Amino acid sequence: MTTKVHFYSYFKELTDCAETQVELADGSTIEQLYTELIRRFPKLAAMNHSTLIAVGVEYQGRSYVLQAGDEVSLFPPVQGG
Amino acid sequence: MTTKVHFYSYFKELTDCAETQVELADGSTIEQLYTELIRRFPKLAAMNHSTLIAVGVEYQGRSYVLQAGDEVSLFPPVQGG
Amino acid sequence: MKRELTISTEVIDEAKLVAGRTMSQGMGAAIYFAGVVRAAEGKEIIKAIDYEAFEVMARHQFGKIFDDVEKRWPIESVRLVHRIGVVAVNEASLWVEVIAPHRGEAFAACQFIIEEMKRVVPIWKKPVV
Amino acid sequence: MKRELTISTEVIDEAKLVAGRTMSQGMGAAIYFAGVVRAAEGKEIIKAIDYEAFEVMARHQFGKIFDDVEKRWPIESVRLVHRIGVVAVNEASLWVEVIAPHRGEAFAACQFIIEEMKRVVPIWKKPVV
Repeated sequence: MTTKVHFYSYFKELTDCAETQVELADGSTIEQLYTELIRRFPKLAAMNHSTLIAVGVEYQGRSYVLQAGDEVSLFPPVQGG
Repeated sequence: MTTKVHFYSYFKELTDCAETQVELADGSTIEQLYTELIRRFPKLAAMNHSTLIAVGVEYQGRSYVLQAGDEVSLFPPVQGG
Repeated sequence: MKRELTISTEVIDEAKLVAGRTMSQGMGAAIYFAGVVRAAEGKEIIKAIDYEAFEVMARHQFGKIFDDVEKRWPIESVRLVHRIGVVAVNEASLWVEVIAPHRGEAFAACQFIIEEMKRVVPIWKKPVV
Repeated sequence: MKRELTISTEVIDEAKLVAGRTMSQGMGAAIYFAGVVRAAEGKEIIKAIDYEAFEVMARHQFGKIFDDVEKRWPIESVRLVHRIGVVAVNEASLWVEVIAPHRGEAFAACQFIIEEMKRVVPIWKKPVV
């Protein structure tokens, strides 16, 4: 299963990347995706506790099981206003 | 001592009067003025607990001792906005 | 703290007031409250409210409220307009602007001004049926 | 509840937005909040803030906040404008209007919208020095 991942705000600078794709076994969770992303982009590791994760337009927790076609977004705390 | 008294809002209708003058002994309090006003305008009596009293532009209590030249205003609870 | 108080029979031109805002570069929040005459006062349907003010005392009491605001919060500016005379349904009788560094104090000060006004400023309403 | 959400790079014309207000005859309170870019972010002096949004998610999350507002308070209308891109110091990045029968619910809903926005709506700031 291929999962598309988007980065926002300074996560794009940490990863030098706005968008990437990760190959995962069916039934993988966001936690597993996140582990792979940290391997690929080690600077994300320091942000572990302040990383927000959405699937599509909804926030999801680390135990969420990814479905085919899910687009995942990773970003730091929001700051609108 | 002559004290000028102003009425506002529906107190003008209760008294049929916007302004009156009361002759009082020197050293009289607002309480004494109020007693005289109720004698003159009996409909004010029913408003006793919701009457606000100002001397000039400041609120004053019933024990305030009136000075020569004081102008007193009586009115119901305020309702700005 | 800058303060501007208007008590007037003229229609409150909110758009013009907003367009005339000045705000220094340290300020981050502007709050506006417009109080508008409603068609129903209790169960009665009304056409307007006739506002009466004991104006010299109203100005003095507003001044004391603004003094309190200045003591409590780092507000840069308050502008307040209260209309008197007949104000038709759907027209504003009260307009308040508070400018502050942050929204917390702007909201707090704006609500304080309105609550205090309703407690001490000698202005009264009479429904016009 | 009427709702109008704008996320745009254009300057927020507050006077025009206020002039375009519609309000039914049962409504007595209109609250406005304008969030304005300050010259100092922390100790740094800045020229502007560059706002980035994950727009489709931002619209969805604002929609959920408006749903919550509608459940909690008898609000007639919410209009919200968030500017994105480079917003200069002294310009508004956020504008919120809440129209309600009384001021209590208008103030409460307006503050709730801003607090929830700062918690869940994916918009980020980057200072421009």
